[in-house]
Amino acid sequence: MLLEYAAIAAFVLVTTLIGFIAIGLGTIFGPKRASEKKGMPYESGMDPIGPGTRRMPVRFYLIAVLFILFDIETVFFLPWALVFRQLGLFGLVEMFLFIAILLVGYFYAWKKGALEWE
Amino acid sequence: MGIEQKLGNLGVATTTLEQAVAWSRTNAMWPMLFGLACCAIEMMSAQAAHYDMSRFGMELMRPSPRQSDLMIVAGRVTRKMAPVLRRLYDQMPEPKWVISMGDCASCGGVFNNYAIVQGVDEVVPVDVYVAGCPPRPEALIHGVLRLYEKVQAMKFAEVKS
Amino acid sequence: MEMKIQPILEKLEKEFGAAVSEYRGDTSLVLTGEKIVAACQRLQNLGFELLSALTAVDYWPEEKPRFHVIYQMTSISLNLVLTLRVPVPGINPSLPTISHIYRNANWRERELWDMFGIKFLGHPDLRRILMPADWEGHPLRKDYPLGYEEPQFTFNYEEINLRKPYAKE
Amino acid sequence: MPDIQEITVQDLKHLVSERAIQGETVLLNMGPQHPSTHGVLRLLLELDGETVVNCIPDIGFLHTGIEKNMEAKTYAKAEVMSDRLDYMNTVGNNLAYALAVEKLVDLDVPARAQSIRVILAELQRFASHLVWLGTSALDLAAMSMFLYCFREREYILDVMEMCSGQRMMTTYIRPGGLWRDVPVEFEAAVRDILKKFPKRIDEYEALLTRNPLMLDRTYGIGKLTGEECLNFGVTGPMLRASGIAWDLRKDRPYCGYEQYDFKVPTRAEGDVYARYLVRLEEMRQALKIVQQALDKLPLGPVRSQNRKYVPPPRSEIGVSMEALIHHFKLWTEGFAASKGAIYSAVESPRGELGVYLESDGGPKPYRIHWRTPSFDNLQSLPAMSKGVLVADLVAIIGSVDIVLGDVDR
Repeated sequence: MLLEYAAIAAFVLVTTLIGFIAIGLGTIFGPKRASEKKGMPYESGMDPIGPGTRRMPVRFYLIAVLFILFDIETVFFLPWALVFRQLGLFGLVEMFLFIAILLVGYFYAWKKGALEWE
Repeated sequence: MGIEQKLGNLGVATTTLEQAVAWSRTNAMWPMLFGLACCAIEMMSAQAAHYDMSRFGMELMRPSPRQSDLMIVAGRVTRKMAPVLRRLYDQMPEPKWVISMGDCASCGGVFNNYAIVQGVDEVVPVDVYVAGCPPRPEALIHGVLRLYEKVQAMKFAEVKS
Repeated sequence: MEMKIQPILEKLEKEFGAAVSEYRGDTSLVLTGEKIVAACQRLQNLGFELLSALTAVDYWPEEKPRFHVIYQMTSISLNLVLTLRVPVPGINPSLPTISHIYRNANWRERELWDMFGIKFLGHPDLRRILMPADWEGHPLRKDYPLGYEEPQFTFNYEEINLRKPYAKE
Repeated sequence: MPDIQEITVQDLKHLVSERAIQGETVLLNMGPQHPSTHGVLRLLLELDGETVVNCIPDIGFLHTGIEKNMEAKTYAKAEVMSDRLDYMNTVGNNLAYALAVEKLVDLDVPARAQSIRVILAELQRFASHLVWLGTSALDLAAMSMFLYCFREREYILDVMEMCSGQRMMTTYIRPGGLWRDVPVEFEAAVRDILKKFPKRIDEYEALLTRNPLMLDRTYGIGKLTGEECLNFGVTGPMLRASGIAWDLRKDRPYCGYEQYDFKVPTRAEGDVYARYLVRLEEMRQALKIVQQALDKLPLGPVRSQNRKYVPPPRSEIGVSMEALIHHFKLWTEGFAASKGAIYSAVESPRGELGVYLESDGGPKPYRIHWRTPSFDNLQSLPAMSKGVLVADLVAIIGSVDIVLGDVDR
């Protein structure tokens, strides 16, 4: 049992290593020629108007929460797919139940108009 | 790059590193989506399927200066646009090059009047000038290849810190 | 001169004392500045729905009516075209705005202010439209220089190179 | 150059609404360098989250001072600048300029030149609509349309290059006729286009017209009624998509357009989808016109014989003394137009392209004003974009089909 986890651990280790190497080399060896103009926020060539931190409307937060909700739902599919053979019919029914519950939540959000922008 | 100042000239080590750096720069140089006037239409034709600038590593026209290495000034630069052009040039990350496409960008071209900056080299330092009004897509691609020659000939020792 | 335009011209001549003139098939009326708003209102009711063009001409050495502001009207229902010319004096030239009658006059009047310096009284937002905001002078006036710069050829390359402001890094 | 000006909301007070000043809405620049503004147009957007509360266009980033520059050049030399105005419709600009000068000096144009002018103008209209279709579909994430449309455009550019040696800025239509006759292989190339293109338009229709994504993004968005269009001075496909069939080629024909029968497509809804359908139908009608013009192409000279205004062909210069004198006078000093002012308009792919030309009797135009359609079409953008999502604003800008050289002159 331990062996499979070792495989996943190796996989995670290598990916983070590659990520760090790629960015790390850039930051260590790259020239730092920061200038005040380069640091300005990019606003298609013009000067930004008003303060940078502005009040964000709540709808953005709502969409972010909905996304996280259904994203985690898909994360649960991964381990289920790994052990799909051993679980047999029980696993299948269990997962469909899980999906059904989340679908109820989805329809509720849909009908409440959370997906519409206004 | 930082390493250039530290290494200086180590003979065979830096030359292979230079070739590796030059290879990586010239095969994935992303231009900034910065079309001003008529030359922009020829630039779009050069980017489209028939002339296909992606064969030379220019797969994507990045709209934001943060992700682009090359600024193709395609069109006439007016007095009102010059500060914007300078701002976009400043906001590009360091190894950056400029191609001034067309006569209007290179020397004011047909328009010698109050509204046009006579040559974009008054605003940003230019590496390659492409002549033509508008230059044919082949002329632009020729300009890109000349720029690649210039990038490949760059030595580490010359790079200022 | 198309015949259908005849009755309209009579009405305008009587009402606004406009002088009719005709050149190469285009009929044009010359009005004074005060009557232009009423004339435009009248023309719009008569069926001239589209203000095709609104521009000006600068007869610079002549000072009295230095500018002529030209209103090019088009009637889609009657398929007619008419030009209104309004002479404007040279010292602080100004005209009442017609942007409440024809909404595309809004930008066109801003352009005339930007290019000729003709003020439009009552205009909601008279700013420069084509030139940068801090530009001095009105470029399309005849006494405004073209801004011609000596082009760089081989024989005068060095002198121009000295005073050409190349961009440093 | 002024470096960094700190702009606060205060100094835009008279433009933006109250909510912006209290900081409730965000002021954002959809500025000169933006993938979906089709050129250097700057929109100052006042956003409440994703909905556009107010949109203030700021133009002038491509103002080239063409009108002032044309006043310093003779009639023959000034025409070179007319190409650079609306660089999607270069042949149309030349046509507008040539017709204006011909009206001013009362110049005749031979029949063959008029037919070739119609063929080239309609091909250029087709090419301009192709670029519009490619870029505005690209804005709605239909990437392949851009590549298809530019593939077709290459055929048309080859024809233009065959006639004049230049792909875009042809300056091929001159006052008094054409620069020279079309080459022999012109007719074969245009026939090839006429055979291939209808199928290509069906391809586009199959891709986009019934596409639910396209319908969601364009149907019912950016509505303009007929009266609003006229009040904003909007002309061209946008006006015809709002139900008013005003097309200068039909109502005030020039260049022999009355001989060809073609339909002026109109729609009633006046939204982005209607403009798409009108322009697509116009592409088909353009091919129909080219077909008829090519079938009835008369033979004969392509230049007016009036030597006072039109330089003689080079072959004649070696032979006759008068031709040499005319040639010399016309190319050095240019012809002197009689005193007076005219306005002549042409139907460009964006609307009514008018030229107000005034001459004081000298060899140079005393005042030339280009009534460009995009300048007025763009004025209707703030009215269309009230309370619209930013993504829909992108679709609306695509449907207005502005060309910034046309707007800023």
